[in-house]
Amino acid sequence: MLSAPLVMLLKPSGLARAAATAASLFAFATAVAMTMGVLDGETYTYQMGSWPAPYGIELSVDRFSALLLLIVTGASSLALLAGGRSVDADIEASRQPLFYAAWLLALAGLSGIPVAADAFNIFVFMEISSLASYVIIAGGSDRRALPAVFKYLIMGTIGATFYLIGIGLIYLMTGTLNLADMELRIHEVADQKPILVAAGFITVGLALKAALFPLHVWLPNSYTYAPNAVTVFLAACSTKVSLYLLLRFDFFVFQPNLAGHDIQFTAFLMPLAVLAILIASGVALFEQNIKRLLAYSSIAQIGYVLLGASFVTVAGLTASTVHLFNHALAKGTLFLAVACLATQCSGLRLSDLGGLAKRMPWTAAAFVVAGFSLIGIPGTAGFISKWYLISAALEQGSLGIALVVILVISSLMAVVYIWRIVEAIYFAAPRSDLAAVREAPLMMLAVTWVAALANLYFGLVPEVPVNLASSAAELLLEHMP
Amino acid sequence: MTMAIDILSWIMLTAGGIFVFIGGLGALRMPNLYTRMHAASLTDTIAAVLILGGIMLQAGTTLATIKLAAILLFLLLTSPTASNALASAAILSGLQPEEGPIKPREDDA
Amino acid sequence: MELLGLVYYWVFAILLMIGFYAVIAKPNLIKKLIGLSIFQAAVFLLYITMGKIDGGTAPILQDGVTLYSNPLPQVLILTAIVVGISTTALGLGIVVRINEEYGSIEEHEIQERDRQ
Amino acid sequence: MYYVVTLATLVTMALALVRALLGPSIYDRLLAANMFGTKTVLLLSVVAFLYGRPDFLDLALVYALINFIGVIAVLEFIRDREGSDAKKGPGNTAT
Amino acid sequence: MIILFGVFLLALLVITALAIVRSESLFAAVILTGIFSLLMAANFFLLDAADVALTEAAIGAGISTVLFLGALALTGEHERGIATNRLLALGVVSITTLLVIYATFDKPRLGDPDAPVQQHVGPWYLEKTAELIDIPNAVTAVLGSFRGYDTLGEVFVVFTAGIGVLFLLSARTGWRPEDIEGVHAPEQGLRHYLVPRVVGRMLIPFIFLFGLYVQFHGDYGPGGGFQAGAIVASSVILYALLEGEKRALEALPMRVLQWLVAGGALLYGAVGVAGMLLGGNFLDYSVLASDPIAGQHIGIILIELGVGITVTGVLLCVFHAFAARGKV
Repeated sequence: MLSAPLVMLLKPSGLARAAATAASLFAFATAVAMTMGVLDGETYTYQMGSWPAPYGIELSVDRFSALLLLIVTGASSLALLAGGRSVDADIEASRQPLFYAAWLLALAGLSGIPVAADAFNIFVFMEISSLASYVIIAGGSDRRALPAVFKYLIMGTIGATFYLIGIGLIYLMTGTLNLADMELRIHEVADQKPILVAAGFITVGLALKAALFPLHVWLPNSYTYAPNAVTVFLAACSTKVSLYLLLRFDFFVFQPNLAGHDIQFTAFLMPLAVLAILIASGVALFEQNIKRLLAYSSIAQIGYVLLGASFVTVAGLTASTVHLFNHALAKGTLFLAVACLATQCSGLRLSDLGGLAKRMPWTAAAFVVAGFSLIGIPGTAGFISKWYLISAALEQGSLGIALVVILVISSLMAVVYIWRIVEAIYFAAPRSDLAAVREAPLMMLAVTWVAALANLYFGLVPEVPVNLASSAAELLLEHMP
Repeated sequence: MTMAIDILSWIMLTAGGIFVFIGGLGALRMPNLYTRMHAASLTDTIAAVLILGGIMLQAGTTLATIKLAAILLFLLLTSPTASNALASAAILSGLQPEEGPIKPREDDA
Repeated sequence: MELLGLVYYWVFAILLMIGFYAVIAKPNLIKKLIGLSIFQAAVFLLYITMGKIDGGTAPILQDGVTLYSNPLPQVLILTAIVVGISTTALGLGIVVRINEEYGSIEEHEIQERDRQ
Repeated sequence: MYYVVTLATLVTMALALVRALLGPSIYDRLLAANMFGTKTVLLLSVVAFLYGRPDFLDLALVYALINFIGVIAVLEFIRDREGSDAKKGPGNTAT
Repeated sequence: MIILFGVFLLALLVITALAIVRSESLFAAVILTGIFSLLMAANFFLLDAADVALTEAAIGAGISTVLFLGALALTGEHERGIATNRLLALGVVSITTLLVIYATFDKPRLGDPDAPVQQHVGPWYLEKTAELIDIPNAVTAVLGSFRGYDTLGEVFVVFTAGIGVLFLLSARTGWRPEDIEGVHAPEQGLRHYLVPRVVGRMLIPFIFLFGLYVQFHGDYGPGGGFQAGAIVASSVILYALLEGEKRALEALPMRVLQWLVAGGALLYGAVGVAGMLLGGNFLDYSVLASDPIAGQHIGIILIELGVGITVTGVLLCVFHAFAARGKV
């Protein structure tokens, strides 16, 4: 019964911000309630139309999906609470109802994916969320948003279609679409070619959606030119949901059944993850626009998550799930702070921001806190996940040590690129044209600080996400033979 | 009686098939737009009448016959209309029908 | 006959290839969308093909017929077709806006105009 | 006997397709497309009987309808474009 | 024999697709896309998928051609650039294709009754449709009831697209959806084509009726909300083409269309919630009436209606948005 409210959310019909925010908060509350329940070891299932599972469509919420729901609804609520002013700046009032309707649809799509237990249903919700994301990204006032969105649309559709091909091939061999049922039935045909190819298609398709390293080209521009509030929302959760699906498919459906799949999985993903971390951090080092800088940093962080997953151990998976959560938090806060900056300044290049800290001390401070979390300074949430990641890497023996070195290098790179922003904001000579700039609106600031404090809170008291993540990791690995 | 209807319907179907084929050939081989249109639209109409009529005879008096009649009516209305609109659009755009003996053009070789 | 049964799958692969090629290689945005719809149509063909059964007939129940093709893939594809047209419509909307802002629907021209 | 008709229709469809590919003018392509549509309608009606499921004739009806709308839409488009071409100068309709 | 016909159609399909990609005139490509869709639909029909063929014809060949043309009218019709990164494309594409072809060798042959697809869930639907829902069209039953949630999702995909196009095309110029009415020059439509106008006027009510027939006959024959939505929308589009945007919008103003878009989706959701309120699960129609089968009937008819309304609304909104954009 609990997932039904999420579904009902799907019904925006030309409503304004208040309704959107209320709906989003309601979903967040539901997600929190479900997380509490899930932490007690329950798994919620709900059968649409009362038809039994392999025939009807089933929804289910377990520990892994609860975490995702928390991220998605939380990010949306924060962004909506904070984003009012920022959206006003980007979009004329007459178009706002349409914008918020699309926003809610994106939220519904993104939260519909983790709760779905049916492969095709996931496709449908994936399309809802992506179409809605295209719309809200295109809301940006910069004309470069449009080609960026078009590229995203093309790549996103290819990704989704690949996924559809994969599902089709599996269905061809097993005759079922329900994930749990698929896991059982795939066993008999696991060694046949279509299944292998299907695994390939699904992995590549979802990797495309998740902006995994060589397939990330759509991401930086989309994030950069989207309206600021949208960036907060999507940066925190859209790629995360695809990552979730990737892990879920690989561990639930393929790992238990395909011989040697774990080795292939590691061999395929680990180098990509390492490359993603290094190259994307490297690009971020030289980037001038801070939104784009943070977008590249997101690509690197996706690399971290996959690196953890590619160990195929409980520790590694715990690390990646915790990192999913913490990165969403840190990146959400950073983009919130950027949104605050954007309400007051004309441009978002580093040179536009000289000496802003004097004018907007609170925003700047929140930015620094979140930046620390991204780097992984002890006491912040980012530290916890990096710590787990490093200890998981160390379990891997000599290879692990090399990986730790890479992690350290990339953290140093993160120090550098965050420092560049901090330097610009705090130490650069104040620009004369910024003299009139004042602090961001109170509401935005308050929300930004809630998020920043959450970074600190989860850094000092990490039990909740870690428990959730480690039990999610155990859940994933339970399916291993 | 059924025998006669059967034979009649087969004849209609076969004739329809032949007309369809001739129309296709004409649309492909005729030298310019208007002659091609002539071939296509005339045979379209007669072939539709023959084939659908043939099937109708086979179907007897059922719901299917009514539907077939509806399709036929529809085709008879739309097909010539489309051709007419097409031709008038072509003329308006300045594509004049050629007069006199027609020389084959290169693209039809 | 054995191989004939696989022809459908091959055609699926070829269409997939054609559509995919158009999406990647063609610089014209509308052409990309057309390619995308061919690409998706190929997948539809895959699904429908797998639902077919020898001697079966369309899954609309009728007295005296016992063998029907599988309705499920058809349902999925109905959904997928509608999803496809939605994507196309949205894509076209974006293309029209791009054309308004940039005066072009060619990828490289758009990139050039952004550099200016 | 249905087979003969089906075969003839299929071959004609192929011929129409060739015409659509060759062009040379838009109107030729349009003519071919229209012809193609009508042939599809005939094909479907015949195949429906071949399958013994005459209730599928609805489909043929839809095809006829869609075909008509398609042709009209294209004509409207051409007219529109020529309207805008007239301002710019003589239009070149051959493609 | 039929399979040979199918293979023949497939060959035509491939030729058309190649021609589409090669053709330099986008306009020709769009016409060919229409042909491609018709061929595809004919193929679906041969493969026993009547409902899908109907949808592909109505949506693929009809609506999407119209939309592409609408977009072309606003942009250019010639492709100027040459293909870029052709080698990369060929590489990626060939790898994908080889993978797919590699996968085919273990696939069950076409129409094999022992294939896993035919074993597990499929037959269950066929049996239970007669028993639990009691309508002849199994596709409608699965679509509407067994997998009703998917269909709900799909309605929202359409809904999103509608919102998206309206949102995008309302940018900048200060144009609002409600403004379309005012911006038209009076001489619209195919004025100088007398014959199509007369015939078209005769046909429009008929098409409209036929759309309704497809809508409500969907339980018994091929058809249902999507197809009906597309057909009804195309009848209005035909009206707009023949009589001009302005007249069409007078008959069905944009505001009404927006209500249709939202209303259809809401109707669908409301049916689901009604099921919940009456003690069942979301989208459980059995509780809508005292007799579960009657409840299923009511539920399916209502949700199909919701689907039809939304699809009509969205397609028309999108069409008008494109058509009006050119005239501003």
